[in-house]
Amino acid sequence: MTITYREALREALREALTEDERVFLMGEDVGAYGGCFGVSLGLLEEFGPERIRDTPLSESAFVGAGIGAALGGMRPIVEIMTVNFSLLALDQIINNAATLRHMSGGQLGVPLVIRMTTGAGRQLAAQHSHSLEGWYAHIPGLRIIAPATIEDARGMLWTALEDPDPVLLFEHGSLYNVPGELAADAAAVDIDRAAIRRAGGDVTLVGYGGTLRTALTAADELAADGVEAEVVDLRTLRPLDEDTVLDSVRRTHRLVIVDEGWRTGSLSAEIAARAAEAALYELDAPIERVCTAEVPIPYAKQLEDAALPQAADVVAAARRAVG
Amino acid sequence: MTTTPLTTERARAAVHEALLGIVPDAELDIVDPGENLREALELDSIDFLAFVRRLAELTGRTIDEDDYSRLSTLDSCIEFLTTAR
Amino acid sequence: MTTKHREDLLRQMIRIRRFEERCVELYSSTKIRGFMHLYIGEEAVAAGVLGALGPSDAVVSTYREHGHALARGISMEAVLAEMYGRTNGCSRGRGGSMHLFDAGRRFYGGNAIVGGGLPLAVGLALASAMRGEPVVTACLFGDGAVAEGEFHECLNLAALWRLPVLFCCENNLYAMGTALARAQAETDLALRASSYGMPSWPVDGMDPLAVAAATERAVESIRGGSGPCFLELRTYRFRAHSMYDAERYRDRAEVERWKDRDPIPRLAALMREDGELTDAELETIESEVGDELTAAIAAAEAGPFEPVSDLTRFVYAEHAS
Amino acid sequence: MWWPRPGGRWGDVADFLMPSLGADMDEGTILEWLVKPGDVVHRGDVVAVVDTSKAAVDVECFTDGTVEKILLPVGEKVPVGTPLAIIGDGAPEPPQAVTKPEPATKPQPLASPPVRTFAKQAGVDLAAVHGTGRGGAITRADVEQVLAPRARRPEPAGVRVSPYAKRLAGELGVDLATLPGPVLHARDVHAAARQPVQAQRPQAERPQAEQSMRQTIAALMSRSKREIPHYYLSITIDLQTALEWLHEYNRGVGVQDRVVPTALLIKATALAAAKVPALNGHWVGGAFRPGDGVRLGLAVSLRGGGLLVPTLADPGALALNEVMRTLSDVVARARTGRLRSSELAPATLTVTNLGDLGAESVQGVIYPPQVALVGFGAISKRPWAVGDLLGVRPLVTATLAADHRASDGAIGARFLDALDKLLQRPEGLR
Repeated sequence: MTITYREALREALREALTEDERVFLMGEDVGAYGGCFGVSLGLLEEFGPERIRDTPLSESAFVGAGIGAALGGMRPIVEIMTVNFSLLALDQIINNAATLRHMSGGQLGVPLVIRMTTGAGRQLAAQHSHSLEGWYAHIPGLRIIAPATIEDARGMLWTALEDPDPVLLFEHGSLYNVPGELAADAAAVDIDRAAIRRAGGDVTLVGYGGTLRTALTAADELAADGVEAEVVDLRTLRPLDEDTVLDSVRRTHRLVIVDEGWRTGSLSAEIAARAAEAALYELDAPIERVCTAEVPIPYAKQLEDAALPQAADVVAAARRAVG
Repeated sequence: MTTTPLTTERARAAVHEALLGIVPDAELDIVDPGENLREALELDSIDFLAFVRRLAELTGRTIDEDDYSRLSTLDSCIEFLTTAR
Repeated sequence: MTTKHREDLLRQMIRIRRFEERCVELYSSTKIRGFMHLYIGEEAVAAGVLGALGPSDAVVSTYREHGHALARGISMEAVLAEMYGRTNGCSRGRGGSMHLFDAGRRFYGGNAIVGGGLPLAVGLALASAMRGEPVVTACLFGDGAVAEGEFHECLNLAALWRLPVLFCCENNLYAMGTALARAQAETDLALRASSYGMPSWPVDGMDPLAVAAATERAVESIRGGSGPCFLELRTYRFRAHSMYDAERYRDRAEVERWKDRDPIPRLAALMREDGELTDAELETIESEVGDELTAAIAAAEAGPFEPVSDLTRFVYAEHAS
Repeated sequence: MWWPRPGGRWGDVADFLMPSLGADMDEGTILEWLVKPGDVVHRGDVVAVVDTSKAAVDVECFTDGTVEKILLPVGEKVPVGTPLAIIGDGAPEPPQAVTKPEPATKPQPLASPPVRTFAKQAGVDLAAVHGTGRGGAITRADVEQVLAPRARRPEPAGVRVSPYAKRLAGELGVDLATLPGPVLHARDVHAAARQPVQAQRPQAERPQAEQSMRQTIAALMSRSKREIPHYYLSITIDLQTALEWLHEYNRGVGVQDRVVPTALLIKATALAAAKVPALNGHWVGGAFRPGDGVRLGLAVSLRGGGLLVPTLADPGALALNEVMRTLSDVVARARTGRLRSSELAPATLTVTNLGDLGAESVQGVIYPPQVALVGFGAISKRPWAVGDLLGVRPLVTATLAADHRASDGAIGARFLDALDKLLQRPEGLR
């Protein structure tokens, strides 16, 4: 059946709410409004205000309350409207969710899922276009996942809810309307491994979330020139599935990383560093990175496009690598 | 299909062109016209097949596998091409 | 209030006081490291509030929590070994003085970010409310937290959702070195809490009997489903913010004035007056506390260190083992 | 604070030590003593003011007693734990044990600070360097002398080599110094390893790089013969059926689609390799690593001598006409030096076909890290027993050279048998 990324997420929420009475959804405008991006539309009517909780604009309080409720035996799903607003809850996510297990010597766990929208590309300007998932991926104690496909949008939530540790799920804003095929029996998927979305022997393109599409588009263009690109979808940003990426590099000997985060101190930097640490003698060309320009995301379309990684940039980087 | 036999000059030109397509720097002027081409120019079976293809294209002649033995030297090639079928 | 109850409060305060006095010594000799925030002077709050809670209630505390932990029933050994960084510490030596935890006693830390514990308390209360359990979550924090956004977000959310939270603000008049009046336009904290639509009242935090009575009343109301309550416990710390400081921010005479209201001699005197305590009985309490402390120090000293090979444990859940 | 003094009277006398007054305090300075010898002190009394570099802090003692001696004067900075005063019961101080002087440390070798820095950066222990300078001082040249033998052979000046290319060069025995820059990639190394000599042009005109390719192949083949215990097995295969079938096949297609017998041999070899995977792969790090699919290296002889070994990706999976098309294409491009990077990928098994040069059989040298090489001699008509009669048949001798570390003779025999069977049923190779 064909459904959109948004509908896949909603189906995942609906299943979780139906299957596990400990699960509830809480966040700004998730109920009466139907979710800022329409993901939770209709769930209030179906599950009621106890389990679909509209919160005040108090990110720190409701994210922290999610942590507390998880400590108290619930399985909360907290929606933060966008990653930008998650900065108001950074204290709770990093000082509490990520640390409680360790600080307590393993006594406590925080089985919490925090969903949020990330990414640019919709002319939302500098305060609504960040890709800060790489920041969160810096933090031990968190698990960071980024569904890029319909199947993952449908299947990752359940696995995340089963995880005994806090999971941050990043939904790229440009994906909500993307339609795709979903098997009728689609079920939970693993959140441990990266996936090879396209096989090829000449160059490895690494992307995730919103940049997977960029990488795949670039791979199509490269194929027309006889360059076969292998496209790796990271899926889980922490812990990184280094093996899948490096195995691919061992086959292709060339690595191009596509990251919507800024280059400096980014996830792309991390992957490049790991390739250099563990697979230097497999590299037949310098690692290429295609990242967002080092600028707050501007509003005007042509400027925003120029700031973000485009398929053409990826093609050019891959060509440089292939030589 | 029958084709008009070629003149000797045209046949020689076609053989030379076909061979130079395979061995660009071959010095055909110093190849003995009676010497085995495959040995003189070190043509393997794949090269030879390529030569046959080019020759067929250039002259419009159908060349069967059974004809290969008639294409062993420069002279025999020309004779083959200038002989009506 | 029964004699037994008063004696329990007195004994609890003495335990906390003597424990921390030894901590000073152990810190000076580098047995205890890191930051250590002493509670001396504020014992009436720990004894009164924690003593009024039941075992299924939850507690969220701050980094000045030795007293809270001891009053919650965590052993001296477990607290001290934690400060020694040993595996018999209540957080296996991974938390230290500021991060004492005991899941079994529903003691959720040990939060060293001012105001950071309030959202946890709201969430714990949300869980118990959704699960229909008659449980109160007590959240202890200082006057400094009132300046944090999380304080206001959480009081609002708890009141909005009528959650069973007991907010206990230990107002010791200083956020580290910043006097309340230098940080807050309105220094009546109970008044400010009441603006969120919850019952709020100030309590003499130097009087364990008053603290106990106020807490019992609040807990009863919360357990009855009326939503959160707020207690402003007006108290004072006799020692520096963290181990030692030059105390340039307050007058020594002020400290001396508050010491006159020291809750331990105050309650002891009251009990003597009422014929509930003899010198011999007090001596017995002191001696029992001394023995408990001596044993705790020995156990902490003897506690094993976590092997460095286990460094990265407890970052994520440990599956199959 | 109180601390029993080593050698002192336990319980009676203790050192008052510089206390730890905060997490970031490592040392402190006495600003003021609030007591003097002879003063009686009690637990909790403030006895001194200490500067922690952050603030002046009153410090207390933790027991009762009499100050016997102040050990540290005001103004001196000492580490936490240093004795500051002796506090006891007022009795005279016991005689102090004479402390032994610290054992003399090993004399430092004489060297100037820049030389020390240089040696440190270069990881050279000066103690191990012989000084030739004034008074036996170690000079920079002395350090360089130690370093010289350690230095690796320099890479060609101005040429950048990818790490992977560098690794491959080591594995394949290619001397990078012989390859032209400015940037060397894996494909250049593969090409060098497979392109020993291009004999088309007269020797004298050959560029330096090409001459050295002879050296390269020499190194690779020497390594192979040095490291690989080769064993050889041969089989003579009757190609009558195959060639008759091929003749019929070619009759049915245009000249553009004709297939030469080599294509049949290649496809059969690839299929046989898939059936006997122990010969298809690499010997790496002391173990056999089976190939991920069959990638067949094809030794292409160059006119006038020389050799290129382009890689065909899994010819066993292609239709025969596809194999032929690929073969024609690759051979043509190999001879014009236009191979693609995918055709220079490492092969898992190599085929050499010297039949066109008339040789009857080929006992080849394995390309490391591969573990086998299949050589086909000329297809020629020879006497052959057919039933109980003697016939004349087109025969080919296939010889397997295999690495005895990775396989045994029985495996090799199985491979040749599989090859024969495949060629007896040519319609299966279509």
